[in-house]
Amino acid sequence: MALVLTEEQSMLRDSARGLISDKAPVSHLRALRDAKDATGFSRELWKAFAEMGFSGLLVPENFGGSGLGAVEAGVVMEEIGRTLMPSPFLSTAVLAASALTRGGSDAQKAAHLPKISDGSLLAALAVDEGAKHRPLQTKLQASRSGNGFKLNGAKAFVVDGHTVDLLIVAARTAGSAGERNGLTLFLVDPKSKGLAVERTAMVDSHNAARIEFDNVEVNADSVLGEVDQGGALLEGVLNIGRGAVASEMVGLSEEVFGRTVTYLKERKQFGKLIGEFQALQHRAAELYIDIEITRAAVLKALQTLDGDFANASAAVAVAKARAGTTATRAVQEGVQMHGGMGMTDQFDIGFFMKRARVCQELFGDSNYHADQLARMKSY
Amino acid sequence: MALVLTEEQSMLRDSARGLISDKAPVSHLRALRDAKDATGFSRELWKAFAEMGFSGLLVPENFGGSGLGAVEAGVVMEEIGRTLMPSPFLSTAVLAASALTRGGSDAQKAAHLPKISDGSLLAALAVDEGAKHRPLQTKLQASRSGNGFKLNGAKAFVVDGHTVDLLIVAARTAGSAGERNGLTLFLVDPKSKGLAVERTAMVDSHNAARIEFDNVEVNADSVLGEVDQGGALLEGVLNIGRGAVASEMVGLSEEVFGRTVTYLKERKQFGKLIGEFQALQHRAAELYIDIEITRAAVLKALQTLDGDFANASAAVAVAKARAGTTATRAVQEGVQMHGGMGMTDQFDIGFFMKRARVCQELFGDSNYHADQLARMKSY
Amino acid sequence: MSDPDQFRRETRAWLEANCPPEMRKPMTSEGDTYWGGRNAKFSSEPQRVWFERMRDKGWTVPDWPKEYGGGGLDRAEHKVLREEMAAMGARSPLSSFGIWMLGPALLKYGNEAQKKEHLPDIAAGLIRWCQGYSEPNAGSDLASLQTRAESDGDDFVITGQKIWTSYANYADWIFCLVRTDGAAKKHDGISFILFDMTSKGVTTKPILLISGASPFCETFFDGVRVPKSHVVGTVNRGWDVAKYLLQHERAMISGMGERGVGRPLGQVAADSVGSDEQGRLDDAMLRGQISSFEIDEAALSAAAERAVDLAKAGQSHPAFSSAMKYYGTELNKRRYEILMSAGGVDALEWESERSKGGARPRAWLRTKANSIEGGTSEVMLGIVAKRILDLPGA
Amino acid sequence: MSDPDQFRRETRAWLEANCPPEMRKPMTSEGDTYWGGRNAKFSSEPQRVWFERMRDKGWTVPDWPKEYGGGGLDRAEHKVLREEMAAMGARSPLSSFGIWMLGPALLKYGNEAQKKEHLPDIAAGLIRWCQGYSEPNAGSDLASLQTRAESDGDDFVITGQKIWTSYANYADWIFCLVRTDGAAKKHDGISFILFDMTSKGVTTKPILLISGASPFCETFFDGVRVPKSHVVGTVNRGWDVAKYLLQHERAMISGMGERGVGRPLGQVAADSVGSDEQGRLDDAMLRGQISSFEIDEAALSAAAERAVDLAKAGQSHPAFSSAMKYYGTELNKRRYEILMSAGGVDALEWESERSKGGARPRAWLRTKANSIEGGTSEVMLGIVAKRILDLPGA
Repeated sequence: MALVLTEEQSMLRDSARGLISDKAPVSHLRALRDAKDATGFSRELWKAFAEMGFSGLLVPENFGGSGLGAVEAGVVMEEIGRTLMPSPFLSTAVLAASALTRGGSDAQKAAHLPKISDGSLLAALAVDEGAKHRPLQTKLQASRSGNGFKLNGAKAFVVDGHTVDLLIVAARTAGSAGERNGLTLFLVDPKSKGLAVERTAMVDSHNAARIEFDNVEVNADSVLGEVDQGGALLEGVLNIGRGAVASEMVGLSEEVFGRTVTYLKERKQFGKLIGEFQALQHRAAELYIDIEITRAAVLKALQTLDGDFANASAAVAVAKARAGTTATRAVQEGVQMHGGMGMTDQFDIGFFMKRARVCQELFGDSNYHADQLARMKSY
Repeated sequence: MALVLTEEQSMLRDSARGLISDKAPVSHLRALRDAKDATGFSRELWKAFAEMGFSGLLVPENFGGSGLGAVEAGVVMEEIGRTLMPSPFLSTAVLAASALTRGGSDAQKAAHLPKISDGSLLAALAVDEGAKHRPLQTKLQASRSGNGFKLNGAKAFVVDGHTVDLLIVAARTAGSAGERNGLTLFLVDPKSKGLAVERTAMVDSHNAARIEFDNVEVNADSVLGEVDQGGALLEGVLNIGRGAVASEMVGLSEEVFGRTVTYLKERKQFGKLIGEFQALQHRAAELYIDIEITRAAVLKALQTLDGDFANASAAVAVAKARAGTTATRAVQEGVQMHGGMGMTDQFDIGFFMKRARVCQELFGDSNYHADQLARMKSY
Repeated sequence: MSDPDQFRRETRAWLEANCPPEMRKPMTSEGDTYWGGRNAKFSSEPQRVWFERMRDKGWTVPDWPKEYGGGGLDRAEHKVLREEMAAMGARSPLSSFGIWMLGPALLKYGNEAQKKEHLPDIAAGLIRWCQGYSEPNAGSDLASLQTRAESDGDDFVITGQKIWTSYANYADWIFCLVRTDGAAKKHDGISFILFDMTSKGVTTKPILLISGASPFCETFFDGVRVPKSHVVGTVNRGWDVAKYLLQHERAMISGMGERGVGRPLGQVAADSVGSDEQGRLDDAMLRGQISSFEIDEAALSAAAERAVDLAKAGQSHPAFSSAMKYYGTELNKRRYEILMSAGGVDALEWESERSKGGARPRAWLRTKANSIEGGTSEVMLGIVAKRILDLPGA
Repeated sequence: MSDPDQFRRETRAWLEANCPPEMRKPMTSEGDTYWGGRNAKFSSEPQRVWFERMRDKGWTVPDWPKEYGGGGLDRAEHKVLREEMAAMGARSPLSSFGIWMLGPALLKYGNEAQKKEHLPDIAAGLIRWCQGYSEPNAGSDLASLQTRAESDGDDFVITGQKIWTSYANYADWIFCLVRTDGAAKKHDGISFILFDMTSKGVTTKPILLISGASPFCETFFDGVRVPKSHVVGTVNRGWDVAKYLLQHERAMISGMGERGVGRPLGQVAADSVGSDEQGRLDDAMLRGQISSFEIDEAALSAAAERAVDLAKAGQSHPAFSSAMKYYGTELNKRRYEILMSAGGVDALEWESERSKGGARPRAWLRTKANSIEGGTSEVMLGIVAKRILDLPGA
């Protein structure tokens, strides 16, 4: 498989870019933020996304989707990264659709996937509990109760958690924090009794929530996959999410870099365009190289997810770690090279810096994935 | 205490610099290397060192020395770093003199310190056993035998180990590898039966040896300090050594940097002096700042060793770690900025790169000291 | 000087007796800083008491001459006072660009009338100053400023625009660089002038930053009339004053990080990341980054101490403040990157009470300006390359 | 092309049958590389057998046309062959600057007579070539070369000095840049010319490097007489040939590291550093450095793969090889810094048998040239800034 986009994938990119750059440039996010919009994204735009088939991108064709893969999800995420468009694409079309497709019973799939495809159902994955992403440290307790389970505990950093119709919750049904066995995924109605959702306003003006579970009752049918055996399913879904976020960071990095190079060619200081200063030229060149190499690593991870899913963890760790450090470097150089203007809210560049920080944290930062890679390689 | 040299210390520096730059420029090391000199340093020069009082710098005045401190040792080491002069100054005048002064009985002091002062006795400290500096991992066994001990095991990286008259050996009399308790220092005659010394030719053309101990018998008087309680003594002596090597690296860094800046002002490429290229200017400026800051950290550590010995470990860890990274950066930039010429043996710059690598490893590299610092600060 | 040990004892006793307990705690919010000025309000009674007691001793500006409202301390005494205040955690009673920047410039370049007029009011916190240096097309390239001051009898008439004027919207007076000779070369023809911000023709407009705060303004001058007697130093030689002052500013910014203040970074990180059974941070990579940072921070701290000692010994290079400014600001940015990494999700919240209104991410974003304000890192490296290393064409 | 699966099966079968087991092990010393040439000796019988079998199939240069001694494979077939050789660990049968550098240049710029004369001898390993580019005062600034070729009837008479000529002391022929028009602008007036190293007036002098090896020479030309027919391409347009060839060289150097070859770095480190009870390297800081390195290495590996695929798809930027050269060489230097750190004391020995004659430190020092030879890292970044980013004045 060549490490370039196929013709179909390029067409997908062009249509995503067309829609997003037209309807959701950075000013779209800015407007939602300034209006303190209660939803945090545009439902109308999500409808347009659904009509273009993006919401069902990963949903199998027999459930009304396009049955495409991680590469295609990455293509859309990259365009999202260019304008920082807030949307339920990651939470619903990538994470929830993958979790249901990979782990759902026929009934669960039939109940939810068509609605994800047509844009009428929003869903979110609730994993993290502490300050850092540590899925094996899941403590939220699901104890047997009658024919079902009772959930007790709390989740943080649930992307889009305040607007969704369905939650996919990682819980512990056995074992203790740190163990892979004993994890189970549950489908939970956010309107359930005992469930409290608090929207958390985030630095990047994107959507996230903290959710508390106080004796939330779910029935046995709400288990996604096997009881106690949810670890592998969860890790697989997270890997798809990591690949998607890495793609977003590639788009974000490239956009910031492009804007910075443009600025270098416009801004004058000391009687010269600042792009004439060799020290900045070399730093720009290094950053360009960094981004290109990261782009390749991310595409490699996405192709591995599509071609050899069970063995994709190393490639995904590489991609997410690299994308995180590259995006961090890109926004730091972007702000510094824009000088004082880069510090103003009026310039868009700060939005990219804020989003990059959140993406770095999402599903494991560069340190986390470096550690994971070392574990995989037994050192 | 002001973080600058006193007038006396400046005078010491001037006289050390005078002697060393006159008698032992880099060509001195080169000549010894090319001749595959069996001693690896000049005994004649060491005599001159002794006559100027350098060999007894740290020896108390009542044993014929000058009774000076770590700052003064650092002043001399820095000058040694400028020309990479090989000499027993570190092994004998710094490490052995400190160990005897701090841990020796009156009889031991009287037997050895005056000879160190007058240059007639050379001594070495034998600590490391594995590839990396891990003093607590000492495994060399000293088991009671009659009125004394029998030593079994091996030491590596014993600086000047092949030429000395006296070895100070860290051994384990109790406990197991990793423990601080149970370490004991011994004074050992290198001509003892069962002791085999192999000189190891090192990348930096300085002197080191591997030493094997096969039932080497020593009597009870040869214990330096207390049996089983040598850990603290050893750590203190090592700290002085670390401060000294950090000073050598400051001298080395500054010398390499100075040569590189000179080259930047002489070498032309693309019709310009390469020092006119802004990318190189900024890198040179960063390196200059790095060296200046490291110099301050090293002087701070040396002053702390002299003023508050028991609490100097953190400052020493900072100094050795910083000096290691700074020297590494200085030699790397030095070679790169000298281009192809920096790669040739004919230019001195390679000697500095090689010595920097050895100094990095000596008594714990930057990683080791970063880890130690984190331990001291309980994280 | 007086007997140093006695001075230390007396100082300690006075501080113990006069510094309210509330003023010995670390500052946690903007309101904890007292800036003075015509419209100043104290945020608490202890803040007022502390300020007034220190003002009355002249210790808002301990090393200024007594005749200008200072404490008249010599270098050694001033150091003792700083040490004793640090030891007890006593807050600075008054923060002020008048103290940090204008004051030193007036002491060196001002005439007697100017000193008498302005210094006591600065010391007493009566007038709050702002600095009018940067302009929209002269960021790093300060000397290319365009704001012009035209001669009209005994006055200059000033027209132009400044940017990045710190707290201009709260300031009473401004010290300002203006072009008094448009025909002269870039660094010539600039004058350093003082005027009241309530003068006719002055308007300010706060700039919203990425941190959500607005500490800076755009400041507009539309025919502002200022007496020529308000020029500090010689007309057209204002660049000398500006350079002198910039060095003060750089030294100040390089020291602005929280070096050695508050809990060690590794313990802050352990709060959110956790520790393993050996007490080591449960994120080995982060632990390494923190440790490397702390090594560099301790080294910088030694370098700052050494810089002062070298200055005393007359051995310091005048451009060394640029080196310290560069390193200090880059290091402070690193500190906050680590704090963000350590804080994880908790450090991403922007508004909640739990996060104290997003204090950490806002502080993080604020640090990104450190390497821009007061001369960018690139300008600092250029100064080192040119003035210290003497590299050709730098 | 042929049926790809069938070609793969046949290739695998042929390699299995013909590649001696000794030739399937990783190379460990210089002697394991066969360079060919008039004075070449095989270091072992299996090396000879393997070379001859491959030569007879044309697979020393698999993608060259058969008429010039090549294998005539198309791109897809060549890829299959490379993959199958890699899968079995088969060594390259012949290393040669003739194959890597001159061959591609001759195929593109040479005339028919030159191709016929030189290509088959390269393919058969009969003639060993060296490259005469750099000069003492023209390192990175290659085009400022001074070696002059003066016209004298049908000959050029060449006088000057080259430096960094790889293995010039072993080479039979040289491809060389000379100035044929001293009055022209820097990049004009250069010609690309071939001549025999045994010609009268050629002398070589090996350069001792910091690693202790002497892979390069100074090469002196004192009135060397060369027929004008030996110029490749047009006289005075040799810079075009040189540039084309430099890109080949850069792509080659960027791939020169030991990516993915041999044991993983983390395990190499564990040998000397040890592991804790959880199997983690007993040096947490080093572990982080290794892991970061391996992330970057895996990413570069993907980028190299992508570069080939982009080239096939006609989407690659011609200057991208400079980007890869920069990153690949800097990464390889990092690899060896890590290996030195992991090896500790053991990696500092320079001569003992235990250390295989100081193999590791010598290899470490060798890598320091990676970012200098074939265009320095600084030149590479300049090319990216100018040709890809189109920055002004780059």
